[in-house]
Amino acid sequence: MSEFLVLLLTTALVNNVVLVKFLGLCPFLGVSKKLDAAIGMGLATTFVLTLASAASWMLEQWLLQPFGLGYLRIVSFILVIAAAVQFVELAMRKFSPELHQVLGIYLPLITTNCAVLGVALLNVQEGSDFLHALLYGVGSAAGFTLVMAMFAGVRERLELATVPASFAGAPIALVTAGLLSLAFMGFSGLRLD
Amino acid sequence: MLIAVTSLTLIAGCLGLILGFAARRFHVEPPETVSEIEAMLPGSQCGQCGFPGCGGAAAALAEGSAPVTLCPPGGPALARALAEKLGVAADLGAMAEHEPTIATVREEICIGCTKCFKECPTDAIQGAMKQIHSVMKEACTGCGKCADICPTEAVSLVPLPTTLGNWRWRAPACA
Amino acid sequence: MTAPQHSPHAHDGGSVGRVMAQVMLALTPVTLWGFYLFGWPAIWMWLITVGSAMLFELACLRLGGGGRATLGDGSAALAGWLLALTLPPWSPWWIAVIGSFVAICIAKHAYGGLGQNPFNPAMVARVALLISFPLEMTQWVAPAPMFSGLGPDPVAALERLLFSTPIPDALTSATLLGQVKAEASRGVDLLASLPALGAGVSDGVGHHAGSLGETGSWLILGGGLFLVYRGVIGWLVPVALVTGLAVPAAIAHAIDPAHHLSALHQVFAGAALLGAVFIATDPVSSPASAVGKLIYGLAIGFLTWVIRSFAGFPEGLAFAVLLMNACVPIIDRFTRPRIYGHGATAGRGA
Amino acid sequence: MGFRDLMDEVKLRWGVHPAGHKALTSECAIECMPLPERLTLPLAQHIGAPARPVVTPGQRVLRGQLLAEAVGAVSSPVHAPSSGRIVDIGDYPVAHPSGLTAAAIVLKPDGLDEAVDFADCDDPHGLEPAEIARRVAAGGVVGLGGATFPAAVKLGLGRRNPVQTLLLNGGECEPYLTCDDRTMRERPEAVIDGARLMARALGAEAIVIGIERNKPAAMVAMQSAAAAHPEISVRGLPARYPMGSEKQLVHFLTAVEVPAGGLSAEVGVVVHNVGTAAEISRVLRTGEPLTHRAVTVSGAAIARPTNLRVAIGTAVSAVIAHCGGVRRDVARYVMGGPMMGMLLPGTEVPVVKGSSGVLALVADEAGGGEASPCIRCTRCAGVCPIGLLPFEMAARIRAGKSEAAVDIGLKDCIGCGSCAYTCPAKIPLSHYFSFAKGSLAAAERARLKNESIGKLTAARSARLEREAQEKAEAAARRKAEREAAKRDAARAVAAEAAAGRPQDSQVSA
Repeated sequence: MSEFLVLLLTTALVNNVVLVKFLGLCPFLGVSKKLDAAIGMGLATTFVLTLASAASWMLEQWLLQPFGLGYLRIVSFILVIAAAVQFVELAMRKFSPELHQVLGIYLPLITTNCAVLGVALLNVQEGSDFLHALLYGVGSAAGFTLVMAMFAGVRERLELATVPASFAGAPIALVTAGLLSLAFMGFSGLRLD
Repeated sequence: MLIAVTSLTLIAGCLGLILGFAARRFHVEPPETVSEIEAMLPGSQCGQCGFPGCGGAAAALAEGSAPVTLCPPGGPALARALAEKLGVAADLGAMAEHEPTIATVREEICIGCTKCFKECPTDAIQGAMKQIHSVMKEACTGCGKCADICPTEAVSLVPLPTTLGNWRWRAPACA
Repeated sequence: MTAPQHSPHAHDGGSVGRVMAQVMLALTPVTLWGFYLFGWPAIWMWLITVGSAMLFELACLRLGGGGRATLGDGSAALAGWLLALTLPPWSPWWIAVIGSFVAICIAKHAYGGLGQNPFNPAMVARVALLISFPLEMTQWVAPAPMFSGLGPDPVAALERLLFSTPIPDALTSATLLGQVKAEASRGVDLLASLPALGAGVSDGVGHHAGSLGETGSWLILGGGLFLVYRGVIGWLVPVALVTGLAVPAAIAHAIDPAHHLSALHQVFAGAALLGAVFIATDPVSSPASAVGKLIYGLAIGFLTWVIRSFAGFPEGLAFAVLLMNACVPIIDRFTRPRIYGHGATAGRGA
Repeated sequence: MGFRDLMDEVKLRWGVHPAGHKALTSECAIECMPLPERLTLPLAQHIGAPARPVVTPGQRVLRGQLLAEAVGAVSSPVHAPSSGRIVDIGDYPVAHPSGLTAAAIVLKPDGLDEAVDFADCDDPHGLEPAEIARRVAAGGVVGLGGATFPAAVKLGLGRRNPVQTLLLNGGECEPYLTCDDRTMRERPEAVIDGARLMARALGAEAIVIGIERNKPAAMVAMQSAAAAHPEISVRGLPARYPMGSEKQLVHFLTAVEVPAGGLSAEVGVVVHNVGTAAEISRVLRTGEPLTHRAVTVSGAAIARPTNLRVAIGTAVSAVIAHCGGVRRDVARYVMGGPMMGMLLPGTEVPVVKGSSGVLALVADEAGGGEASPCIRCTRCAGVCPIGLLPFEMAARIRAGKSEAAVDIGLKDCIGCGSCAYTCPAKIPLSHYFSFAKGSLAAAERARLKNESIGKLTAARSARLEREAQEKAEAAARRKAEREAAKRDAARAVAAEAAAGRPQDSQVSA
């Protein structure tokens, strides 16, 4: 039990997909202007990531490896991810039209979110078993959602600040992302065993 | 090769089935955006936005080819409401400058031709043939159609006079 | 015609400058104590940090159109002062200057200046320095009190500062937290290593190595009491921070004394108290509501303990502060005070 | 300070303790100020529709005569403070920071002070509740604490909501002002009598009089006057601003919160000012309408600060001149208290029914100064009696997001000014809120106008359609007539032809 908790925490904090591995920066910068949207994006990504980790693990173990189809890995993973994203989009339009509107183009772009594919591929690389793969996905997604929320909160506050013209907009967002990354370096070398 | 083709087809087919089912299960009617937007606009068909009437403006707004700040009579309030409705950011910079104006008739020049009276989209001008016309403040949108058509330039747009009723605090000096 | 003035036509007479001045007053004893302990190099380092911070502030204000003169209110000097207190006392001049640059130009003025920075400038600078110059930032010296003849004289000290001459081995030392981490990584547990480190930490007087302002624990507490008494800071954040640090430390120590320092050591060692009293209470980068402050303080304390105990760095306060700074907008959002007449108690007895 | 006071101080987590400056005038008995040369009586001295003049320029009027009548449900009449001649009815400067003018009746007193016949009443307690409210309305009584809400309208609230308690507000938490304090000390019986009359009109069983503890003499006076009436209790209030705000008073004295956007009557409480109570007693017993009021004239610049009973319409300059003029440079003239009062654009504006004070402040007292950036010290949040986050609201408003400020409670702001008073950065927080409320109100007006214009447009197009239709119908009718006529003609021709054909045939035959 504690092992799983440790895995979750280390993937979420120590090896944070965004701030340590620098994956998934597109939505990180794109959908972080509003806290609500960022949390929505985080949850959508969480869903896709979890689903994709599980599906890609099954695909890998039951199809690609037995038949020696390793060269189809990226194609088939993207296919699975794309389908999961499409499913989320359909569901979201039904159950939360506001969020659907707010996320806009970034929702289908989860398909090309390298964090999702990256986690799926890393799982294969690590040779994790199903539970670990799933937890890895959940942990990464939790880390993604966490920093999305933190970053969006700070950016919401920046909306009210009189940032100098030369820093306004994307520059100050990148500076903030850098400082956030600096803060997350505090977790480096974290060993919970 | 065959295995690869078959497996990918199989995967795609399964996912397609799932998505097809989901599309049906989660089906939603697309909202009637244009008519909803048209209902938000003043409806005076004044044409200040450059579109032929509010219907045209609504269609342009819905497809995103017109800015939400296009309606001067609606003012910043409408621009914000539209921005919220359409999910876009409203740049109210240009809008804030727009002071509300109303039409006034200079009685010494007015010849009572009733042209403005007929042109006014909101029936804000009262009068009759060969009589001096006057403007009802509450109904005038400041669209300027009357000023354009007046043969003697007796109608002009002036800023709404400040009274105790509509006076308000200006923004404090920024700190 | 000038715009009419709005009510109220009265003011309690307070000013931002006065707030800053009181914080500086509270910092004075512990700073003087640091000067005494670490001698002339520390004094020069402090002067350079504060001076360069003010120069950078001036430059930024000029660049920004020279508009509002926040130089006079002392906020830049205070940021520099706090930064100096968290640096190794014999740091070379360029550490001080780079630190001031990061604190003032990047952490503060890039965000629009006073009051708009989401992160505490001094902590941003410290973390940036620690990650960029790990060697210089862990170059601790043993106390070499003034007038004891151990430290260099003013001129030699200035020379050392400007030309970064290496510190004689006889004077180098390690902080308690650094030592513990180093020993632990060699597989020596605390029961064996701690007695060798001396007990100079937990008595709170501070005859031990550390950054300029972190050793005089009782003086920090005194300054904090003064600020609380004057209403400059609230008691909630410091108390919550110490609680958040001490409680898990005590539990862990009770379970496994070989690998976990006691709560007393955790609180009195390192920058915990300095952070609790002067850093975490920075109003700009901390939450607004009481509940928010409680969460903020507890979380900083807890994260400090986690990083100290499990992560690669011996001291985690600066990281913990930055992490929680980033959470402040979220905390603020979900801990807004209840508005009169709204919610369940409206219309009924409150 | 007793134990209970200490508990109150600890319990209340809001408010400020501004320097009171009450000693300047608290021992100055209310003296009658002689009539000035001219009286300027604005038609809108109350919240609601302005009164409509019923006199004409040149007409001679007597003291107490109706000059302008109430219009609509929420309005209040204006009466002549003395006999004299109406000089003019027109726009004159009024006490408002904008410096704008408003409609007013100008009366030149003739010094005879002849009065109309007042219908006095020996036993107003025998009157029906509705009759009490009617007479209060006819007497032109409005809330004298400064809110100027027509008193009678508030007395009618009992008909819609059951009101158990009448709260009498003797808080007078604004610095400088002592006219309520003096009224309670000099006319405690009138206050109690007025309170009992109001309670009768409201159907309230209990009367609670709240007095801040910095007015011990008023407390003693009111307690002894209330001793004979078991339904009245006199309660001490902690001296803290804004204790005299309705919402705070209700919560402190009854432990009930007034729902947001609602009236205190919804929770069975109605609040009136002590000065209003004294005035209502006088109006009902003598029949004389409200034409004078007690005003505190104070501030470090005033040569002889005191309390005056002033005829409504007297110019502020005359009031100050009566108090020996100013002896130092005046930074601001303020009407009302310093915390919520209005900056006066000049001194040639009249004292009105809501003027509780006339202050001439020197620069040291007035505060102000250059604002510096907010450091989020949250003092403003700590003193806000409503529990708002003023710094956050101001930041949103400054960034042009007034709607976002509404989301965090802008509409609940009572404008007490505690936040701006205590802000170390001297940010004009109250100003920000008034600005935002003003722009939101303007936006709302624009929206309403838009809606009504939409209706007008619809009406116009309906009219045009109808006209077009009528025209078309008329045209069709005409066409039909024409055609009918043509047909008739054709038929006639045809008939003629038919008739003639035989002839022709005959001819041809």
